[in-house]
Amino acid sequence: MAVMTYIDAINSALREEMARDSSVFLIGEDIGKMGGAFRATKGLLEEFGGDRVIDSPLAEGVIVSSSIGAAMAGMRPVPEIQFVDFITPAMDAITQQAAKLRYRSAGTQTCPMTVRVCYGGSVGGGLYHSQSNTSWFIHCPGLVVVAPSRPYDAKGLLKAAIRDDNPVMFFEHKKLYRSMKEEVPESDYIVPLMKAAIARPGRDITAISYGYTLQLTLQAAEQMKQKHGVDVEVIDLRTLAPLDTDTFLESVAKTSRAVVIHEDNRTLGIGAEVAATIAEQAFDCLDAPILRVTAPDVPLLPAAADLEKFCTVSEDKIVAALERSMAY
Amino acid sequence: MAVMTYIDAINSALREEMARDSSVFLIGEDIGKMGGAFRATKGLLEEFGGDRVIDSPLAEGVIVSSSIGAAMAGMRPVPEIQFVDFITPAMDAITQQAAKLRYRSAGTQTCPMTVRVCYGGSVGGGLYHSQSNTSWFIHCPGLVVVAPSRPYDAKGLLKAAIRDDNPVMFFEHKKLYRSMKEEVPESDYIVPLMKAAIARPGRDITAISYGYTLQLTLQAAEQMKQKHGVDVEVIDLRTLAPLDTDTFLESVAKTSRAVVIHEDNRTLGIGAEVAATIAEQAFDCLDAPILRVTAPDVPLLPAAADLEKFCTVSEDKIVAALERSMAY
Amino acid sequence: MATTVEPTRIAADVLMEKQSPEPDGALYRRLYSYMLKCRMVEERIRVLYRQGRFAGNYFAAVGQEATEVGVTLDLLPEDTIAPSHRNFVTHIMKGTPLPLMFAQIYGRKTSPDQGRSAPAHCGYAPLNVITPSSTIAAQLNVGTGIALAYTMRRRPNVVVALSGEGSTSLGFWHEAVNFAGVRRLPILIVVENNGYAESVPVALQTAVDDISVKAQAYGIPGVSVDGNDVVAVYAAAREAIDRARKGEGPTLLECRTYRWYGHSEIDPAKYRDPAEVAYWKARDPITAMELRLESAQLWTERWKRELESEFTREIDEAIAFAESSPAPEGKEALDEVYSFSIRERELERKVWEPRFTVGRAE
Amino acid sequence: MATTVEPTRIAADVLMEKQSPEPDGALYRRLYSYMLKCRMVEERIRVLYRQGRFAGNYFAAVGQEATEVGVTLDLLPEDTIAPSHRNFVTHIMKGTPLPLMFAQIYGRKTSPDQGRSAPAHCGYAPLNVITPSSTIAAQLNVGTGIALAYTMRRRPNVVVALSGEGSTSLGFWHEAVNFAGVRRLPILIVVENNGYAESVPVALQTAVDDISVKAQAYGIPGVSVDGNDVVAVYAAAREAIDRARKGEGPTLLECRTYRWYGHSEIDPAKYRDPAEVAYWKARDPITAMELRLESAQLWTERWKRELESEFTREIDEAIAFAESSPAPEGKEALDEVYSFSIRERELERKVWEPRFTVGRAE
Ligand SMILES: Cc1ncc(C[n+]2csc(CCOP(=O)(O)OP(=O)(O)O)c2C)c(N)n1
Ligand SMILES: Cc1ncc(C[n+]2csc(CCOP(=O)(O)OP(=O)(O)O)c2C)c(N)n1
Ligand SMILES: [Mg+2]
Ligand SMILES: [Mg+2]
Repeated sequence: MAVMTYIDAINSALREEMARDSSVFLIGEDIGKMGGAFRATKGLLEEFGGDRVIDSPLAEGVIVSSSIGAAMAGMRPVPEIQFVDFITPAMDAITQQAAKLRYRSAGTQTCPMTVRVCYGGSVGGGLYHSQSNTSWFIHCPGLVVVAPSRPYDAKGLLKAAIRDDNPVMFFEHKKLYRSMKEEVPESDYIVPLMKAAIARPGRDITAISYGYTLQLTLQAAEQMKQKHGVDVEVIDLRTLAPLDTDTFLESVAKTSRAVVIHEDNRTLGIGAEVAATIAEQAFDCLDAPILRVTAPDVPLLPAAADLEKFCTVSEDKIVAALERSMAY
Repeated sequence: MAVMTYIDAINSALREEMARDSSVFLIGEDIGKMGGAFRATKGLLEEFGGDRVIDSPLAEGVIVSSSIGAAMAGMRPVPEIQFVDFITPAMDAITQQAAKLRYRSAGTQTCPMTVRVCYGGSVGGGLYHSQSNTSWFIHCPGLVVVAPSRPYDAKGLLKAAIRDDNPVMFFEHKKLYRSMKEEVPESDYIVPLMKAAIARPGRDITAISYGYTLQLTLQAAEQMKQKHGVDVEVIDLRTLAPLDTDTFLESVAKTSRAVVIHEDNRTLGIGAEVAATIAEQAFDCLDAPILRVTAPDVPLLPAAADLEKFCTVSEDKIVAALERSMAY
Repeated sequence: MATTVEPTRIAADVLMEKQSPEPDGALYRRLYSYMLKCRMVEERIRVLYRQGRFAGNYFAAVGQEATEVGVTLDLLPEDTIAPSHRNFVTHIMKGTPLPLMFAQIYGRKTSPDQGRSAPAHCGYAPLNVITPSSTIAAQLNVGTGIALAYTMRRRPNVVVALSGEGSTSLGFWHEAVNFAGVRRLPILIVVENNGYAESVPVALQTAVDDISVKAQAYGIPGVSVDGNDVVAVYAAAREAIDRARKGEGPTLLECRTYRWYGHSEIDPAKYRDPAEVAYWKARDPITAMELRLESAQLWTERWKRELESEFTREIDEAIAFAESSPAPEGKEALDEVYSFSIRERELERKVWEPRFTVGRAE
Repeated sequence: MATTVEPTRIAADVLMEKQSPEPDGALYRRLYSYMLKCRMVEERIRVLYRQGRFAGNYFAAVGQEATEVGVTLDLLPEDTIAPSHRNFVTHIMKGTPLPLMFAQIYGRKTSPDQGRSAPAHCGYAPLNVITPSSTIAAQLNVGTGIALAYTMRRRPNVVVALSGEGSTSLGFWHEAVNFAGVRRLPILIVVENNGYAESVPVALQTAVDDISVKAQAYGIPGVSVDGNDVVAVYAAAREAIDRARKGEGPTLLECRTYRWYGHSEIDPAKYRDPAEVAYWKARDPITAMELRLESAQLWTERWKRELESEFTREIDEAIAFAESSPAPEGKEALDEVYSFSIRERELERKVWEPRFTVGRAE
């Protein structure tokens, strides 16, 4: 065990998987000599050489599409998208090539690729360094979408993703990169994909989130305990697609109340899918409306501090929603 | 009045708006000499000349981004995307440039542009000529997303879109192009954006849809009347973003039951947003779970007839859901 | 101002001299017979389409056979073809069994894609044909990744990627060729310039006359050849492929040719001048090769008839196989979305009941 | 194989002769003083950043002033600049008031974007500076549309679009330049080749030595100039702009230069050789111009000091304006998403009650 930040955990997962399997390689902008915009790939060029840590041209499309081809040819590429805000050039590669390859070849050609994507706000990054757009990929069958909320999961899920035979979109929250530390095994382990976690057990109300807002939700849960003696069960979705619905449905069946929290825009954020699933499959369990705590439907995130703050989810906003639901 | 198909209605809207306003121009692949892959722009090159009906290079990115620039400079461009399946090269232009231009310039630079997009399945088009992906754009504040279900609306909404000062994604269903006709005024009229329609009034249950499946929903409603004497209120969303929630919430407040129908994938299709909105804002009105009738979460649409049929929404599938809800 | 560069043009006659790898002109006869087979397969598919015997659409390369055949002859099984919508017949060149190809046209369970994609959009994994999507230039991009894997694995293999001149306008095309140039990938980038992208003439795609000039933007060799001269195409492709195998990087090869018919079976191609069509039909690559072979005493009417009846038999058998093959079952639409099954998830949506009352008033 | 083409290089000395549109070297003195102003503004912004007086980040073009100034001097108000992340100082050239520029840096309500985007990402509508997004090459693409509108409206205006050499790898760049070539748009495409895209050296971006060679792929003129020689840059840009105004189409202009500091204020730029940095600092475009002007008796220390104090005063005032400007209020985040307000929609989410009982048993 070692105390690691989220970025350390990512770095260590990459190093271990590269050492374990010679078909794993990295490609992306600035990932070599510089070690990545956030230093996720620090030291890997030196350790594994320029053939396996490729500083690519500034072209997200071919970063991903060349990875797809390499994956078809037996490699396990791990391309990096520096910011999700710049993923648009790779939209075709991801959604039309990678996601559909297995399907359109009836399983004869596949794409074991893990696209690492840095996302998320609350860092004053402004409109083009704060986006949280996971929905485009959740709405694309064939992709696995993963978004860890803590260092332990970041390492274990990334290792699982790299070994998985499906194209995985791996969302790393930039605010989490260095804002929290925890014990992380230095030995080999994985955290299973497609499985939500009960981040905090509780009996009174279910709060569902992922990524950075999962941490805020845990804080809000603690506040609810202190202030009102309310036991909040916090579900960490971890994998956003295909969604592990059973875990949160089971929780709502127990608590009868649900609040979904995410920092992406409200409309067709993952909260919509979670709420719709509950409203269809656990309707009889519900004692209160399903609430969503999200960013408003504006371009995310404006840069000026007050504008950003207005748009971001906070512990207080989550508490307010939990209180509203409990009061219902 | 004239009896028109949906494609005639589109053509007539384009012709009228071009005649009315010299800043309106068209750009896209094959829209000139050939009159468009589906002949939506037939005759317009001859009538308005090559400066206003531009056969572009095969490059969706610059089709849209050049339109954005032209819009900033006072024009009202109407770019065409031949199939939504090929919209990926324009993802940056649409979501990062057009959608956010007004916002990031604090209202000083704007983008009055209407992107016409052909979408939809049930025509045996296979994986790359059947997609229905409206969600990416609904999940992008700054865009107006419109999807008419009938010739009358196709013309009136397109004219409204072209005159609107926001970037509009205008989704035209290829199955509807020639499969229905109705009376459409030859004179000037518009159908307002951002306003759902009650396509069929009813008191027992609310069915919410748009586009081609709206027509199937109307048929299903008729079947429910004949078979069970059940009065289905059918809501045509028409504009998918920003969503007119009041119209369907008001309906659900009356009927207490809701079924949402769309041909896009289930996960984070518009049905998720509609259901989540009802579950949050009309929870007390509900007497039954909110059901969704959608495509499964697989790449849409496989080509072979039985595969396609398995994935597409049908009148019978809608009836089954309405019956299930009524029986609850 | 940059001057215009004349791309190298290879005179076929010179090449007839230069290239004689096989005795008795066997090479030339093979080029010819493959062209004939491609033509016959596509003309038959077109008949089947008009008879309504399959659904969907088809993009015939009739008239372009010299290119389809010339750039793909004699690839190794481990080499990859990255085909576009118009290159279905390159399957013949790679060795995909004809019955499977016709099963694909019919969208049957026995086809490489089991009826999922459009009629002509299939790959073939055993022989490394990439399963294409429809996005123009996409296979070229995916192809760069396969070429990258070849270099990483130190394999002496190459990728032959095909697309039309329209593809060169897309950003994807550019990103791929640039990447191939930077990393000197073993890939042959073939641009079949048939003058039109659907209805759009090449003059509206690009302001250059020779597509091969574009190679200069990427620091790679660019060659333009008469795409209706199968020997010229073959020679140019072979040279590029040989260099790629030796680690000398990619080549851009423009083949100038023409499609006889519409963009697809539903396109009457009214945007073209009939005189232009007639001009190109008179330059039929197959007839041209017949004349050439005949003058070298490598061709007879009789041999042609033998080939024709052999191919007809093969095609008939393939069609019979396809027509007797089962259609995929509806539920199979749920398979192969992921490495794991989603059938249960999609078919049985569970409903939850309240587990216990939490003891709060409503 | 295509031969490599030597792009035209313009010797600045020749140009000093050729270009003398203004008496007394006023033109040269203006070029110089603008460079000085740009430098002073950016160095001050960097100080403010290190003092923590604004949030976000900044991308200084220090070292590249000859290019920033040379390609944008004397544009008409109706002409458009399409800036990238490194071209904030081109606002000075277009005439955006300095106080507004600093308000932008501070993210204040008084700035052109009212605090929405990153510090240096603003446009200015009254003088036709496009509000940039961060997507590399995006403004160039949007710029083609403005150029298209100019041609449609028969206006004699031009667009000057700037981006770095890294941008040329992106598909967007290609689609835009190709489109400009096909439609002969009045646009000057400036590529500031400063050798790096963040940490990535140009050799990993492209296999060509001269970015201007890429113009050949699009049938447009391509020119490479010493981007640290403001007169050479100005002359090359002016020629291209004049041609564009006359309807003679676009030009690709490569300016070879170097950024003195990191990619942004948070980048220590350890990926560069200190000797390389020193080499380029010795080629400071401002010092070079001083020497040149001095030898033509167009420059004195005193004049420089006058300029410096004038600019310092302007900058101080601009900072004072910015610092005393209000920050935007939180709720304003809801404004200008659409042409209509969404405040009500977002702030008051109504709740519906059952309208009446439908008379069915539960
Ligand atoms: C990105 C994209 N846009 C549009 C289309 C629709 N489309 C299919 S083929 C084609 C024309 C292709 O022309 P070209 O590249 O010259 O190939 P050819 O058909 O002539 O062989 C178009 C526009 C597509 N498949 N992909
Ligand atoms: C599409 C896209 N990918 C990545 C980035 C992140 N990014 C910002 S600037 C930059 C490097 C740009 O290099 P260059 O074009 O040479 O311009 P320079 O910074 O040298 O002026 C990168 C990779 C981006 N803004 N857009
Ligand atoms: Mg073509
Ligand atoms: Mg650079």
